[in-house]
Amino acid sequence: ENKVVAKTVNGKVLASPAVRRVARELNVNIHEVPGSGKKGRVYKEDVISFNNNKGQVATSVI
Amino acid sequence: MSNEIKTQVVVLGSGPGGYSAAFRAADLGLDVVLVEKYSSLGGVCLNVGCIPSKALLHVAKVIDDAKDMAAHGVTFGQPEIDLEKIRQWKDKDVVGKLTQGVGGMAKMRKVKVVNGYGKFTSDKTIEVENADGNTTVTFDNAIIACGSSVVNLPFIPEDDRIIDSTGALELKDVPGEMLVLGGGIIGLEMGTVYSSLGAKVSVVEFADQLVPAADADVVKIYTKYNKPRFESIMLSTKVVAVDAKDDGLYVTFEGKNAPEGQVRYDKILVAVGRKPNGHLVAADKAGVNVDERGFINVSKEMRTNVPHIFAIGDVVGQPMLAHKAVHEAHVAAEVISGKKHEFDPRCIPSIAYTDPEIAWVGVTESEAKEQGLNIEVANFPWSASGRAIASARTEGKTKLIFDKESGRILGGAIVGINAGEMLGEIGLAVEMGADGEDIGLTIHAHPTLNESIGLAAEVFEGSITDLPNAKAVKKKK
Amino acid sequence: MSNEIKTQVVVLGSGPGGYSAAFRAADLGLDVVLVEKYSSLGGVCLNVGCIPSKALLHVAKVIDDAKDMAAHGVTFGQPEIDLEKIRQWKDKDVVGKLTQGVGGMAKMRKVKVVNGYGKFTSDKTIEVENADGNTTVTFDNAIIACGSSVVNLPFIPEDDRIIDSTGALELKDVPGEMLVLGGGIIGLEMGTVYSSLGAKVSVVEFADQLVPAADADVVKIYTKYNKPRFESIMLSTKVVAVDAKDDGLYVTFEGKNAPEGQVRYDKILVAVGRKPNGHLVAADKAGVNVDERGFINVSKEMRTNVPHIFAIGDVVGQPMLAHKAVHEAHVAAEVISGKKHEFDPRCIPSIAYTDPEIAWVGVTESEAKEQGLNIEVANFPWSASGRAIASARTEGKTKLIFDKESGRILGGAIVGINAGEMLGEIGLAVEMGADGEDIGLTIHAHPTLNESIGLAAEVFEGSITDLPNAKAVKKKK
Ligand SMILES: Cc1cc2nc3c(=O)[nH]c(=O)nc-3n(C[C@H](O)[C@H](O)[C@H](O)COP(=O)(O)OP(=O)(O)OC[C@H]3O[C@@H](n4cnc5c(N)ncnc54)[C@H](O)[C@@H]3O)c2cc1C
Ligand SMILES: Cc1cc2nc3c(=O)[nH]c(=O)nc-3n(C[C@H](O)[C@H](O)[C@H](O)COP(=O)(O)OP(=O)(O)OC[C@H]3O[C@@H](n4cnc5c(N)ncnc54)[C@H](O)[C@@H]3O)c2cc1C
Repeated sequence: ENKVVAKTVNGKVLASPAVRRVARELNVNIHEVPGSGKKGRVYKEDVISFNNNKGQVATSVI
Repeated sequence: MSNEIKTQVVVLGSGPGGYSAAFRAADLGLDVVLVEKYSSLGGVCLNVGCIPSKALLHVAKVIDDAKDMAAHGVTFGQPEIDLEKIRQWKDKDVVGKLTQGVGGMAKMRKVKVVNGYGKFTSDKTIEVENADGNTTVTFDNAIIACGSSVVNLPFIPEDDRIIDSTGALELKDVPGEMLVLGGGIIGLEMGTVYSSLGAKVSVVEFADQLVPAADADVVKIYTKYNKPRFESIMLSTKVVAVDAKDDGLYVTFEGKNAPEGQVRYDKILVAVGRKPNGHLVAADKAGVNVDERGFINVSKEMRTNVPHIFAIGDVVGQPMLAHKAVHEAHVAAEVISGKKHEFDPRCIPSIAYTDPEIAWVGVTESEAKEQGLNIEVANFPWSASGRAIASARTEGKTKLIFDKESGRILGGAIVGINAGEMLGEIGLAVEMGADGEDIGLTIHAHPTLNESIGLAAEVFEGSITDLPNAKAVKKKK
Repeated sequence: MSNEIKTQVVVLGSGPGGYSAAFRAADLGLDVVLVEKYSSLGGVCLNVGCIPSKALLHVAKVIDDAKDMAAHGVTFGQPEIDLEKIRQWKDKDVVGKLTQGVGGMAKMRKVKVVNGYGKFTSDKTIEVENADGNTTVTFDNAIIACGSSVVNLPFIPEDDRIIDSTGALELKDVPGEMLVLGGGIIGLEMGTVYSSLGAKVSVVEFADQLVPAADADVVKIYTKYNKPRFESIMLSTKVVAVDAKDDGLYVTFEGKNAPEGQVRYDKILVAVGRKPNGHLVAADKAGVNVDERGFINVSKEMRTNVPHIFAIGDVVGQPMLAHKAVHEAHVAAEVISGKKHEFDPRCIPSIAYTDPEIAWVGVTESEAKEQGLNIEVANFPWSASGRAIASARTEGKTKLIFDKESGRILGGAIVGINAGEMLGEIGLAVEMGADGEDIGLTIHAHPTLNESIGLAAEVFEGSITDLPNAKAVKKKK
């Protein structure tokens, strides 16, 4: 339970469950994705475009 | 007779965790075997947990509401209570309907149900014992969903008059004097049922408040409202001995609010917690680690230390709640099917379906303090809620907890009638990372109890007009 | 005697719109005068609308629940109904408490209340007529919150036995045979109250369904469940004449389900809608445009065509609902105080507090069709909800409407007990632009009714395990 709570508080990423899931599916570390929304909110499109550019930026994630 | 089955996925236990995992796996195209020792599917939750308790609580609520209405012009006579009929309704129309539904859906999904007690014999096989013969299930992947059992206290004698939650749900009779040992959710829910049905119920709790996991200010409202319901609420007190005599159960207490000498009860409900069943499935034969208490440790993918063996539900840890089990179940099944998925919620809701209900989700105030978080708490007291007033139930309150700096909501708690139904919004808000303003600017219908969530957010934002506004601009003149 | 007051903001009308605007403006540091013709603040909503209706509906609900419980083992005798006591509770403990609360908060906030009927005399002055003398209020800004009134039908005679919602809320007696003219929210709410109290109630509605604004499939569930409640529900039918005789009101119907000849009733409730009060404040003297029907057109900042005069609430348009008025009120007050703010919600919830409740927010299915939106509808029937089954109320359903392409939620509707309390989550989801997955992955507590929202989202996502899953992978073999 503590793990869950700590995530809420320490996770600086502002992203909804669906966005977090897309990041997982794409092997994207969501903490690295710059958010385009208010207060840095990360949207699906942010994750997807980060992933599309990833090939050039970083080779291995995980 | 001995059978052999090969399957892609075997699920051990058919509780909310088990059947959800089995169904999700089947829907993802996998062959699934579901092992369950009882003929009725659904586990603790459907058979002797969530569901029958809520059926009895519904009965209790109607009895209480009818009684309360006398003060407002509608007087019912003392109701005639037909325990047999209540039991039948609970067992057939409620539990029976749901467990049959699960059984029917298993068939529909071609999930093969194997009845009997299952134990690992290797990391690829489970042996299911059944009076009609054993079945060996050879699997590619296993999901352990064996749940939890009631904790018994060693110093309490065996006696028909001493029951656990399962015994309480059987509703054999309504005792005269009843002691509920444990002031957590299950104890209070059952205490509510029996007191509404006419028993004189006392509650003893070792901690210094009821429902220790919830915030003190929230629980205090419950406790105050329920003073008349209970004969006594003994906090910071424990039972040290029970003497079972012919004419009653004589209980000795110790602690801050312990009564002197022995106190006689007709029935005792022991509701001091549940322990995981990890030790009962021969997990060692599969190489799966089980800790001392019986919990099986898992990753966010719900994998045990053996990568093709997963575990979910009560057996993997707190909170032991059906909805946690279901979401973990989906993750396990999806991961097995090859999807990337993790159990990674920001919050898991808890509800005591008492009267009033106590419901909370996300960070509590006391957790926030422990963790040194910089929070701000916003309360909306139901004494200012039109709907609460129109329902003559103004004791409640809605409490939201915000991160002071970002304004983001971290959690919330509600005590009041229907509180549990309102957690969905707070949970979604926490998951979405909503601000106070997001919630406050969302138009909530008037007059509802759930508008108190919007109003509490307005208290935080300083835009509240349905209460005095502590953040109002101070006028100069 | 004539008084003169100068103020920064004058608010005309003290309904939910008016008092909220006045309080918000005061809290933002402005001098505020609130004009109200009645001595009791709170407008229609608190005095003769939302609040007293919900108090009576609470009474009705307890009576109905008690009756239903006989089938499950708890039998209450016929209740004794003391109308005088119900009225007193409603008037003093419910309405009185809230209106006094508003009065008290006006004092606390130093909002000056001027009692009397107010009319513009210029774009800078309002004249308030009162038996004790007139008051001239000179203002920098005005907020018109004069609300709406009941619509009367010209061909219906004046008669004590023909009442509107205000008359129905007075609860003078419980008639034998009662006709409710208009099957919208208010008509059905009052019809519910009177039928639960023992009247034989018939409903006549011109449209081909009750509550025409809601989706047909949702309303159908309500209508079916309520067949036994009503003597008859005459859809696609209208009243063309009422003949008030000594021994009863003789009504002639026309239309699809019109009974032959005249039908006799003891009482008729006319609930055919409300009209805005825009024509009653001499708005023309201030240069404010009022349309033919009495609505005042406003910008998103709630400004009328005269920039320093604002209007909010029922008088500015549909939906005529208290919570819309309150949010508009905050916008008007904040804009006057210099803040940038607009009334720009994505959705406004509606609730019929009937039994079951009918509740919806955001886009309805029929609106989506009209607008040619590419939507997908996901339903979760309450026959599969553990909590609904445990409450013996499985008729309900939860319906979510998603944008097919983006997966984003556009709206939702719930019919069932407590439906209204669950709209908060759907509203927040629409405002936050949540996906089906966001809602489905948010852990909802089990067993609640609100988990049906999460489950409906899972139906959409194809991850549902508590129902057969239409989106399951088709197995090969
Ligand atoms: C009185 C009571 C009220 C509750 N109310 C709520 C509530 O309102 N909300 C809520 O969320 N939670 C509630 N709970 C908790 C909830 O019941 C559990 O969290 C939930 O049932 C856990 O699900 P599970 O799938 O992990 O295991 P369980 O439901 O415990 O199911 C485990 C199943 O596995 C079977 N099994 C175990 N081992 C084997 C084996 N070796 N071979 C074959 N079969 C096996 C068992 O027979 C059982 O059917 C309540 C519990 C109780 C006791
Ligand atoms: C039976 C019934 C049930 C309802 N139930 C609900 C519900 O459950 N939920 C919901 O959201 N809505 C409900 N409504 C609608 C709701 O009452 C209105 O939407 C709401 O009251 C509108 O608020 P308002 O501030 O615009 O105006 P009103 O509440 O109409 O208030 C206007 C006030 O202005 C005063 N006034 C008007 N002109 C002048 C003047 N010239 N001088 C001085 N004073 C003046 C009036 O006396 C009145 O007090 C219900 C309505 C009715 C009739």
